[in-house]
Parts: sequence; structure tokens; C-alpha cells
Amino acid sequence: MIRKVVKDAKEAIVGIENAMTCMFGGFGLSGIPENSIQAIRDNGVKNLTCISNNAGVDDFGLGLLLQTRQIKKMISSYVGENDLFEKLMLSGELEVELVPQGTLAERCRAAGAGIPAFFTPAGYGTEVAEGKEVRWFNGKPHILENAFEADFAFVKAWKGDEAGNLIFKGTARNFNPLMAMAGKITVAEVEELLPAGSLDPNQIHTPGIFVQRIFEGVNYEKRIENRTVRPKA
Amino acid sequence: MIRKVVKDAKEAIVGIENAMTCMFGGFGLSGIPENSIQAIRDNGVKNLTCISNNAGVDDFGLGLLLQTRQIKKMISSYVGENDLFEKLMLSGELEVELVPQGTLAERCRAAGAGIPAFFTPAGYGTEVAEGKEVRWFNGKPHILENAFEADFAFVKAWKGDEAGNLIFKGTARNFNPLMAMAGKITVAEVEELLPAGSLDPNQIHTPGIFVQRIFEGVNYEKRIENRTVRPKA
Amino acid sequence: MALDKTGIARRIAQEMKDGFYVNLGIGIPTLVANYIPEGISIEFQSENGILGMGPFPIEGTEDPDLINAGKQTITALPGAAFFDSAMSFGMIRGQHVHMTVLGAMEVAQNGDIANWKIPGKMVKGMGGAMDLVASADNIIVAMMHTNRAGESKLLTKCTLPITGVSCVRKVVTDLAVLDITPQGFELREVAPGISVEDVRNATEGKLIVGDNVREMEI
Amino acid sequence: MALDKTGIARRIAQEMKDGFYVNLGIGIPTLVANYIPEGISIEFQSENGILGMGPFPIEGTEDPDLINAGKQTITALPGAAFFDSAMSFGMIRGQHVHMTVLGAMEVAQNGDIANWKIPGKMVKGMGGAMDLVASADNIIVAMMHTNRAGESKLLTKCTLPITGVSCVRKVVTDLAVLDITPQGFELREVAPGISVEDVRNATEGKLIVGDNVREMEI
Repeated sequence: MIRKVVKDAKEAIVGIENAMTCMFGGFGLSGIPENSIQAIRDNGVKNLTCISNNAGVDDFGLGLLLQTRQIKKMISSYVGENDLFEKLMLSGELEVELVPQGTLAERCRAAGAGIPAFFTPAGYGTEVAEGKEVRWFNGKPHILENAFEADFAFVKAWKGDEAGNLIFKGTARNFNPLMAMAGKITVAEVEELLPAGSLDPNQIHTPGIFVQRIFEGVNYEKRIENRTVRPKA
Repeated sequence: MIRKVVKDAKEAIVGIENAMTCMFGGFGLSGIPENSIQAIRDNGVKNLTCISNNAGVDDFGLGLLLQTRQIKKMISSYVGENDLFEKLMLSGELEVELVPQGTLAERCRAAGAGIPAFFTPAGYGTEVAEGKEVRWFNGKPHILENAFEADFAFVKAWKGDEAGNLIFKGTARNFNPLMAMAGKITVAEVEELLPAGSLDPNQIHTPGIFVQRIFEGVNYEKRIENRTVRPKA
Repeated sequence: MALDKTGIARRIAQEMKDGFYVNLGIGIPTLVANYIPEGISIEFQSENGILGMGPFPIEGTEDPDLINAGKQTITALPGAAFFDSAMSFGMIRGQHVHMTVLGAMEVAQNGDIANWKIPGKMVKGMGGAMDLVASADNIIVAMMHTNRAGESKLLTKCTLPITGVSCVRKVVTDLAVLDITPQGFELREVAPGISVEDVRNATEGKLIVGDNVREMEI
Repeated sequence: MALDKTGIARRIAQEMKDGFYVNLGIGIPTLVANYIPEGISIEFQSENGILGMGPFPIEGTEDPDLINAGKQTITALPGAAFFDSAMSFGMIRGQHVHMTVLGAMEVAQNGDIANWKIPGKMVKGMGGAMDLVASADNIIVAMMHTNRAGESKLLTKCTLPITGVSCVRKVVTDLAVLDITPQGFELREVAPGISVEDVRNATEGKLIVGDNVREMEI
């Protein structure tokens, strides 16, 4: 068994440096690496470029690293629901690159899978296509998109084992498996860390080869951003 | 629930025509759609282009469709272990296009995922690269590969449900989930067909959206190509 | 009388065909799920990673690990599947999703759509909208015919940064149902009590009115 | 005395480092798994879709759904994972697999390798070899130094259709261990009882012999 288990988030982020590029899994506040984000805030590392579908809310998720001005640039598909973000962006304190969500996902996967570039129809004819190569396939225009690069990828899983295998739950899966593939160092925090052999090898979402460090997270808040319910019958 | 269940392989292949392009899941003889192959042989449709990692053995798997001369062209990565195949190829009766295995897999996935083309390092500088665009990324040469197109994809799963969701077992998964994504009509045969709701939605390998027809197969032989064992202790 | 949002959703629901996989955007489109005609089977995809999306959860059963693309808590129906974002957009780009219903700020007569950015004012991002509109064959826009200032949202040309080119097929508004054709917005139906003239007055882009305009049945 | 296949496998096993994910080709490379040094942890990947591959099954427990890339029945170790072929080659192309050991028909002094085709004679296909050699940083070739006709397999230039360009880093044969360097095949070690002259006579390509050639310890 290749050793990957670390004690906690603090140990998991060792080696993070100013101006690095980091990926963060999650969609909205669902499936975000809460412990790793806290540890990065405590560490104080600065000028990060963060690749994440969203930017959290004012006081949770990546919003915490915006509060402390640790983020220089965000690469995201949707950054609403965050007033501080908007303020920092409009004042020029924060660089922002907006990427179509499917392209964001595919650029993460491509990075992990050794595909340096691919064609997609998304964004053709829009601001997103500016400066990008256009080519027609099957009578439809496509643009060329490049794989991302990331020094660290921080992901959150439901269950993990000591071999680094991960299983996600529900829609908290989202970008996590793709970013896990893409990080030079991938840090996985899990709600439950189990001995190797505890998980059915047929059910692994992220094989351990993609995960360099794994730990069992603590005090998960798992905040709900938009609670919608039906009344009890 | 969208209706997808058909009675048997005969009903599942309705609409197959001469000169169509068909994908077949499986690696060697593991995970091949045994029932569908039989039904295609019984149907007698001719001049098929078959995309499959391998070509079966003389009397099993796609070898059956070689016996009946129903295949005009094979697109595969490895075609050893089949004497008839070699004979037909050398005599010119069978066209063969050899594709690196990873490129084969990625071209199937790309077809299903709306990615018309991508760059890969595999095959650069070899016969495979002839006539293909070369581009350098990160100091390394890559070639441009296109997505496949397929009229039918035939895949074999371990368990499936009436919604078309599939779960594979062990290394019998191989190309099946990728080809399932790629077929205009995807036919899934499963060892066990269950009512919707029987499978854990976290464990689905192929979501039902990719599957147009599903049936419970019969009389699986699941032949082992290369039995290797340790003696009992 | 002009339709309300529910009316727009009801009318769009009539476009659903048996066996469709459908992606519904945030806002009016989300309401469409409530009005699927009897006897047809539809499955809803949400691009954050679920197929077989069900209604909102019963109070007290919300799961933070189970949300839709609007970040609302949801449920999963029997036969549902969860998947990652790359597979989700594989379904979308690969045209396995048959219909997409989206809101819009502007639609142009050639089918261009703008719904992601107001320069200097609102920059929330495109989310999955650019992938959706660039991919689906069947894009329906659900929106009010005019904005709060009373200006037409059906234009000769979009004034806002576009989300996609020549992609919208049909627009359903509070006033009318219109198809995007090579000639422009072709009026198909008017809301009950709305005249062709009302639609003409509210439409800045080129409006084509044939002989067979009928009143919506909702 | 020249090494046998087991000897070659034993020598290659010494190249493994703790924490390596390794892909072993068919033939001699497969044997390497049996000689991993004590105290280091290695995981084996097989490109047909398993990580954490274990030894052959005990007689009577073979599973047709559990094979390696050579189509041999295998077992899965605790902590194993199964995956599809696209993810498998994602691991390979994405350089998550640290070392690949392959057989070859020919290796050229610039690191070109030929191992998939003999025109007019053998056309079995490249399988995953082209993806493997184009991707891994660390490609070791395991082969006999000469072919059955006694001709060198370490050449100035490959005569057979190549599998990959300038990709081999190290060659371990029955006679020697050689690194591919910009200057050619640099001799590092000779098999016990084999002289530098023996290696030179069996090597058609450019052979570099430094001062520090030593005898293999296996």
C-alpha cells in the first residue's frame, strides 16, 4: 500500500506557496473541501489563482479566502451570491476569468488525462471565444480549449480509503473527481476514512492513483445555500 | 420512466442495416455483448464497420461475424489471437484500421461527449500519425484525433435497471461505458435487469440517458481466453 | 390577458414529448416540471450531476449533498443517477439531452441569446448556459416579452454580450409563442386576450405573422 | 553468463521506487511483479481497467470478469479499483503511472522503440503500447539483446515500424543494463560473466562505455 494518509488539513497543505494555482471541488457550497479551505486561510499563503466552479458565499467556502485577500485570480463559471466578490472584482483587486461550466469541467479532466487541448462548441461567437482557434466539425463551429494546470487540487469525498480511493455522495460529486485527476498534488478530505479493502473496487469514483494525500476531515458544516422544501403532507 | 426495455437481442437490434457502423464493448472476451453478437449473426446484416478493441477469437465474440463475412472493416487496437482474422486481412477481404488503445477509448468518449476532436501524444511519429495534424504542447508533440461515429453501440453490463442505468463488474467494464455514450442507438444487455429504484444512484457507471434499449441477456458463456492460476496452497 | 410565469411554464410543458430528457434553467423554466402532460414520460437532468431529479424534499429531509443547478435542495426519483460534471456536460454537448429551457435577457431574430452578463452592472457568469445553448438542438426560451422598463426583449440584434449564436428555436413569453425562422420571429400563438397588434408593439425584432396564428390553449 | 528472463525481471524490479504506480507489459515485464524489493510499496495498473492488481487466482477461483491486459485471469488486492478504458488511459497519458516496462522487437539509440508490427508478417496491433510509450516519463524495455537469428535488437535506427519516438529511457537485456543518452546506448552494467566486449559485439547501435561499468547484482 502506497502511504498517503496525513493527520489533518494542516499537514495536507504542506508545500503550498504564494502564487500557486489551486483547484477546489464543489458546486455552490455542496461538496467543497471545508477543512482544506480553513487550513489555507490559517496558513495565510497569498496571491493564489483558484479554479473553482463558484466562489463560495461571503462567509463560507472560498469566500473565506476572499475575506483575507489570499486570492489574486478566480477562474469560475458562476460567481453570483457573493457581495464581497463583486466588490473586489469591480475595484480591480480580484482578477476573474469566466469559463463555461462544461468547458471548466472538461479542462480539468483533460489536464488529468494528458489531453492538452480539445474542441468544444461552447462559447463560439461569444466573449469566451476571443483569441481562440475556431474550427468547423460536422457543420458546426467549435473552439479550441486548453487543459488547466494546477499545483494543488483540493477535493472532498464522502468515503475514502487508505489507498486514496474516493466515493462521493449525491450531487456533491460534481467537479471533485475531475479536479482530483488534475492536481500535481491532490489532497482529498473525506467524511469517513477507511482501511484499504473496505470499499468495493467496482464502486470507486476516483481511483487512488490520483490522490497524493488523504485525511478524515472534522466538523463538517455542509451548509445549504438555497433550502427549498415541500410542506409535510 | 422512459420506456427502454425490449424483450431480447432480436428486438434490440431492430433497425440495423447493411454498411452501418457498430461499436462493441469488451476487452478480449471479457465484457462482450454475447447476445447481441448472436442476434446480429442470425440477422445476417452485412458490410458492417465494427469498432471494438479486439476481434474475438475464431469461434467466439466478433469472430462469429468474421466467420459469416458480415464485417467489412474492423477498427481495433489489437487483433491477435484470431487466425481467421489474419487470413481475411492478408487476403484483403477485411479492411483493418489499427488505433492505439487509449486513443480508441478517448475517441469513443469524445463522440458521446460532443468533443469532435482532441490532441493526444499517442502515435506521434508512427504510422498512426500519417496525415494527421501535429501540434506541440508543453514541449511535446501531439496529434489531432477525431471522435468516432456509430449507428449502434452494443454493450454488456452486470446489472441494469429499467431506466437504462448500468453497473459493470471488474475489468469487464473496459470500453463498455464509453461506447454506451457514443452510439446513436445504444443497446445494453445485462446479466440482471432490475426495476428502477433497485440500484444505488451513487453507483451507476452509465446513466440511463445513454441507453436506448435494454434487455436481460441469456445463456452467458463468459469464456476465459487465458486462464492462469496458482495451485491451491 | 398576458400570461403569468405559471402560464408560460404551462405552455412550455406542452412542448415536451414522451421519452425526452430535459434540462430546465433557473427561474420560470424550473416551474415547467410541475405541468408535464399526463401520459408522457420525461426525465429531468440538472447539470450539476443528476438525472431523474424529483420535487423539492419534504421539510426536514433536506440533504446538503443533493441540490440542483440553482443550488436548491431536491430529491432523486427511482431510477436516478448521479455523476460528475464532465459526464454531465458530456450528456449536454453530446446532445443526449433533448430539450433545454432557459431564461433570457434578450433574444435576437436570428436566434442569438444573451443571458449572462450586463457589462458594468452584473457579472455573475455564464454557468452552464453557454454549453447548453451551443449543444442542444432544441432550445426554448421562457421569458417576459418586455423588460421592467417596458422595452422589448425580442430584438433585431442583441445589445448585451451573447451567450450563444443562432441557437434559440422557440420563444414563449407572457404574450406569445414564436418560432425562430430564417425570416425572423414567426408568430405562432398569442396569449388569451392578446392581439397580434399587442405582440407587434412589444417586439422590436422582425415579426412574421402568417395566416394561422392561434390562441394558446393552456 | 547471460541472464534468463527471470534474471531480467529481477534486475528491472530493482528500478522500482517506493510509491510507484507501475504498468507491466506482456511477457518478461509481467514477471517483474514477483521480485519487488522488500520494504517498498508499489501498485500495479493494468490498462484494461484495474489498479491494485494482485497475483493469479488460486485454481478454481478464476473470474472471467477479472483479467489483465494480457487477458490472463488475475486477482484484485485490498484497495484495488476498477475503471473504464478512458480513465485508464487518462492515468497513463496524464503521467500518473510512474513507470512502464515493455518488451520490444527493436530499440534505437535515440530511444525509438518498435514492438507492434512486422510488415507482411505479423500485424496484431499496438494495443496500448503507443499510448504507454508516448506518455510515461520512465519507460524501461525488457528484452533479449539479440533476436533468434542472433541479430542485435539495439540498433542505430529501427528497421520496423516504430511504436514511439525517443521514449525509451533504459534497456535491460540478458547481457546488460543500458541507459539511452543523447550520445547513444550508455552501458551501465553487464550480466555476471559477460564482458563489455560481449555487449559490444551484440549491439549494432552506438555503444558508450564509461569507466564505471559494473556487474549487475541480482
